[in-house]
Amino acid sequence: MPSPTPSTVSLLVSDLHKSFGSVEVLKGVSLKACEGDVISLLGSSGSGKSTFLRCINLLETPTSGLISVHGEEIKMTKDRRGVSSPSDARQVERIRARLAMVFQSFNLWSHMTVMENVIAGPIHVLKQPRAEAIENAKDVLERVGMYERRDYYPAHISGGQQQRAAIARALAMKPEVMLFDEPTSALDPELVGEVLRVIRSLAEEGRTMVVVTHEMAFARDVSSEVIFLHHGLIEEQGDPVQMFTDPKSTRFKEFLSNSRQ
Amino acid sequence: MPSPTPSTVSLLVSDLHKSFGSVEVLKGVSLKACEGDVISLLGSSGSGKSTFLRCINLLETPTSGLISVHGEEIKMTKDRRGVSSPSDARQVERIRARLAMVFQSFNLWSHMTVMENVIAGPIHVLKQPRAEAIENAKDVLERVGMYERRDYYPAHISGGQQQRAAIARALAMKPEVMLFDEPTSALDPELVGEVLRVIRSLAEEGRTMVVVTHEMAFARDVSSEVIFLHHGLIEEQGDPVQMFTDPKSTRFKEFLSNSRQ
Amino acid sequence: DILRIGVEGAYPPFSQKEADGTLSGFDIDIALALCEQMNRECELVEQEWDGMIPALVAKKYDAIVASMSITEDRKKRVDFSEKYYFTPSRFIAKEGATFALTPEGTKGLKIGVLRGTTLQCHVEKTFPGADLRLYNTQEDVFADLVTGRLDMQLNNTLGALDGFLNTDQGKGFAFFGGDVDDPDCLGDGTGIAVRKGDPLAGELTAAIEAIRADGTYATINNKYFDVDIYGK
Amino acid sequence: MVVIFEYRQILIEGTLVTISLAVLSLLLSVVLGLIGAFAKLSPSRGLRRAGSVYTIFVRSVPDLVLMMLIFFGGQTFVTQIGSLTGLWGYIEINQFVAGVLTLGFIFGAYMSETFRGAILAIPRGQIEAAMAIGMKPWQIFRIVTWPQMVRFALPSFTNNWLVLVKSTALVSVIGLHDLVWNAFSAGRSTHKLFTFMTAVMVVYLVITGISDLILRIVDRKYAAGVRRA
Amino acid sequence: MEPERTFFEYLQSFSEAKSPIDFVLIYDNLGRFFDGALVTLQLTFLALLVGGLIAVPLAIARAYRKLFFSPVIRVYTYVFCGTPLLVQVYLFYFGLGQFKAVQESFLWDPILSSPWWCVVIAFTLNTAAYTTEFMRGAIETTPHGEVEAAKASGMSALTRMRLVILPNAFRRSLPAYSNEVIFTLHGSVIASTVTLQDLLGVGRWLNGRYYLAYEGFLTAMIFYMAIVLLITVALRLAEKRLLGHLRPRETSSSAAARVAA
Ligand SMILES: Nc1ncnc2c1ncn2[C@@H]1O[C@H](COP(=O)(O)OP(=O)(O)OP(=O)(O)O)[C@@H](O)[C@H]1O
Ligand SMILES: Nc1ncnc2c1ncn2[C@@H]1O[C@H](COP(=O)(O)OP(=O)(O)OP(=O)(O)O)[C@@H](O)[C@H]1O
Ligand SMILES: [Mg+2]
Ligand SMILES: [Mg+2]
Repeated sequence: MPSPTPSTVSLLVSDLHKSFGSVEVLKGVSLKACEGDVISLLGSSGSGKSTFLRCINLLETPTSGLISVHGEEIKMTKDRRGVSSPSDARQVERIRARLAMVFQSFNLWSHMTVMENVIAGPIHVLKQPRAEAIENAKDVLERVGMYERRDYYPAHISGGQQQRAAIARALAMKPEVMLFDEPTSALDPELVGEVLRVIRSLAEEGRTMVVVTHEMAFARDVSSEVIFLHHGLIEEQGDPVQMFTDPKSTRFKEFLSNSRQ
Repeated sequence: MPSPTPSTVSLLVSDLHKSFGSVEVLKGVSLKACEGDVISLLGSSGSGKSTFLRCINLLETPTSGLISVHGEEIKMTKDRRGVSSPSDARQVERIRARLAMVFQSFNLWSHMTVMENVIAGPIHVLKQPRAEAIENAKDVLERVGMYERRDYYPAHISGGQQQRAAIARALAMKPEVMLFDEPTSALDPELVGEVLRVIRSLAEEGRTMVVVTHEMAFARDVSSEVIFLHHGLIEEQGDPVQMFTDPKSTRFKEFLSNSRQ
Repeated sequence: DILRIGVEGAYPPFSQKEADGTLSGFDIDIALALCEQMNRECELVEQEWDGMIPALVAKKYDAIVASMSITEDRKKRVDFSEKYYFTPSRFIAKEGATFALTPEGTKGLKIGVLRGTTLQCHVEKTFPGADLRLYNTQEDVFADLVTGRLDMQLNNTLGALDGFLNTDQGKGFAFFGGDVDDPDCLGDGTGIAVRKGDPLAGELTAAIEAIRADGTYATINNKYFDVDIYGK
Repeated sequence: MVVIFEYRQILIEGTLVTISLAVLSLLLSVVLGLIGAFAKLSPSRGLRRAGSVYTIFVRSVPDLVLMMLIFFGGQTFVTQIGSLTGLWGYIEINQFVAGVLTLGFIFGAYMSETFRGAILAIPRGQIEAAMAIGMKPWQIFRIVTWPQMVRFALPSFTNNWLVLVKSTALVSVIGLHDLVWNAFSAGRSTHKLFTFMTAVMVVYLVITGISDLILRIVDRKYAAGVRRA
Repeated sequence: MEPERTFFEYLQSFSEAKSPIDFVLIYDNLGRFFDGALVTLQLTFLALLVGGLIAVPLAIARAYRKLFFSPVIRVYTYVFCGTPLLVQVYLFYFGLGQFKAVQESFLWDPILSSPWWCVVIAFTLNTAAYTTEFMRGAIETTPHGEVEAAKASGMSALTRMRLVILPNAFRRSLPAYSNEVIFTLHGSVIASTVTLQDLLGVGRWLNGRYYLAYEGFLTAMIFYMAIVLLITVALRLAEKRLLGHLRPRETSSSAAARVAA
């Protein structure tokens, strides 16, 4: 369901390349997301999905390409050997505060309780007063069903609970763009449904989201656009309903048919 | 597809109880599997599925109940305090060699390569000559698509590859009964399909299998019987097609409806 | 059987180690002379001063010839032969020092002595306010006196002369005060210690008398000292 | 520097004493350590308790105190036992042997912690996987436990060895003529303690440096399958 | 009739009659042992306090290798960790004292002439070197993902250090620090070799004064054991408070397996 009115572009990536040593993992990937868009990123293991997300908020430095968030382009410089790096650390911090990421491996801060994990960003980055941060944290924790577990350390909750805590931590930053890396990998079928419902409701609030997922049903039913990555290139891209009913590229056809046994 | 001729019973578990401390995790679970049977074990997280499998090959000692493999009953004794334990270590080793287990967390031996992991059991337990063990290992590794990775250490291959190596290790023991604990949890949809095809082909060879899984499609299409565990009890049990089309218990109905978003 | 004698080896000129590792000194020569006198085969066993008496009790050796003063305290643990020499002890300080050797005058003064000596007993008893520092070897006491870490040290006069005052190191230092008079602590003379009840004590006394009589003692004495150190 | 050269003989002798003391104590401590580790992991409660008492005792008494007690008191104690029971008159406790025994005893306790930790560091699941295919206990030890235990134990073993080498210096306080004792007496008689102490530090750095290197090579050999950060 | 008198008499008769140990002497000199314990504790804790304060910046500089200090610090830690503490103390006490220039310098009178200060300096430099190294290790092994999560939420380098890296590293190095406390206490006995009357110094004094073989050492030993006991209890309480997030969950097996998978 692409937004009907021509809304503002909140995330623009163009011709992104990324190499590790001599291996080129991303070979020119572009993406445009407007407010309220939910973009699903599909692709088999090792196709570069996580790397792409990590490049967007500069946890990996792209080899070349352009990233802009809400019209603000991230400034990059190249040194003599051609290695590029962001030129303005302040800008990177500012932009990261507006993007939020849910990691494939959660990456909760292990020495903090769930609650402390959720309020750390708002207090120290957004400079919210503590009381306000806790108030907000309550909301997001309830939203993912984790409020009763707020005083547990990450090591003491199950994988699915960790994943939900990580989502809550991202939500608490009230980001304009959210990046999800397989947000349901550790959940059983019932919980998968629940978390995907949360993501859908976020979309309805108008947040922009990029979601790496293996859940075909989610990609088909919730997203406004589907991107199928293969060996670092966009193999196919477009409206979900159309792509699932009438896939164009042979590789995506194969992927779909193998997925439905 | 239950075998048409009344075949021999290869695994019989009756009224199995298991407590951890004061918590009863299994509250009387029974199971009967004939040659070629594929039994799917469903249930939400924490319902006792892994514990049940681990009791079958005595990695956990059942609090009470009876286990017999191919007609041989595992002898148990109770000490004065009522703690039961297997009375014949030899027998346990012999029976374990005829059962194989694929662990939820793989448990590959980290100091051995994939190939070494696969041949260790055949050489040291089945006393196969090394050359023969390697020959067999080749077959099973090719079967799960891991032959090219045979010289990698577990830490250097992806989660999905580790899972397939663990399956190969179990296969190499040519067991009569195989126990799988979520054998596709780390795989992408394509690989999931592939591994499930391997399991199906094993069933066709006449091996008995008990599979803990979250893949509803697999449970419905491949297994000869489905067991739904809930809070340590069998909530529903029976023919897969019938169970999925017409679930009896409310809890299983709920589980099914939540699984299909 | 062999007679084993405990000696120290770091108390010149009574006992010291030559560059080649052999032992020499007054105590050593006396010990050897006594053995010859008694017609016994002897073995010298080196032992740090700290553990001298415990090791004797533990039968590591049978007698101690190591300038050990005969005191009441020690007599509780071991027996002694009659003395084989007697020398007084004196303080040493910087030339021109003006301490008062009274409990008040020594308050806070840093005084160094060898651990486990009669001198330790004396300083503790007489100058309880002093800052007493205990060392493992006499040489370290001298070294710290030179660096100024100690204000005074107390030691046997002969040892002090040969081991310190008459050497380059001892320039600028001098005896301070007269001979220390404290028979309770310092005892009366230096004897040879043996285990309690060991008849060896008597044999050693006889041997000491014998070497004094036949001139062996005098020869050894003159090798190291200008005066007869046997005392009265 | 010339002084060092003049006194090279006794410095070399001292170094040899230090090294042989360290190596022999190490051997003893490994034996005691293995015994201690298996005692602490054994199902028998008595053994477990004995193992704990051993390690807790060593941990709570500084090594020099223990050494002095054994060096000075040990001989007396042995003799007292002898005269009390009338079994022996005098048994010589050689200083060097006493040094080896004391150091070995102390570091045996640390080694047993090292080995125990290494055994426990092996993921439980790997042992279960071995049980699940029907391996016998000793096969599990040989095929799964031991190779990994060696690897997990190495860093801590290296550390213990380095500490042990340094602890040998303490025997000089009790009068054993090791490197430090010899250098100290040479330094005292030449009034060049600083020079000699520096020389001692250099010798120790060389010893620790070399053993660090060797153990790193061994570590690399055993590190098969470990992901490097 | 005073109980103390009778106890003393009993002690006296026991010591003289039967015991190989002279309890009367120990009893008479207990006061000195308490003084010695005070010296021991002062030395130990002063060195630990100052050494710890020095170690933190050094460890950070070491962990982030770019700083040019790193090699200099490495030489320092290498020398102090690689040589015996006894030799270091000798070097400071006897070695430095041998130079006329040192004796005449302004530092001599207040500091270097005093055995107490020499020992404190040597101990401090020693424990700082060890602490630097294990703290560096802890900083370097802060889970990479947690640092990334901090970056992703827009934290500045300083905030990351203060909020995520240091608290996490400090807690994880607590066990190593417990050992360091004990080892510093063990090392403090070296003070007695340079005339200080610490606990062992008093023990040696007693033995020297009364020509004893082990009474002094035994008493010192018991004092040390008591001190270590107190320290251990204190540190265990601290660990319990601060390392809650590292304690395994009681029902760890299934949860950990899920996270690993
Ligand atoms: N730091 C790195 N150094 C070298 N190669 C890397 C690095 N990170 C990722 N790669 C490689 O880049 C490729 C893409 O990895 P990426 O993690 O983006 O895959 P993915 O699509 O997220 O797969 P999955 O579904 O398994 O998470 C893989 O082949 C991987 O081996
Ligand atoms: N060693 C143990 N000690 C105490 N409780 C345990 C132990 N092992 C498992 N449990 C508990 O037993 C219950 C069943 O655990 P089990 O691992 O069998 O669940 P499961 O059905 O396999 O779940 P999942 O889908 O998460 O693997 C859980 O509540 C778990 O917390
Ligand atoms: Mg990924
Ligand atoms: Mg499970």
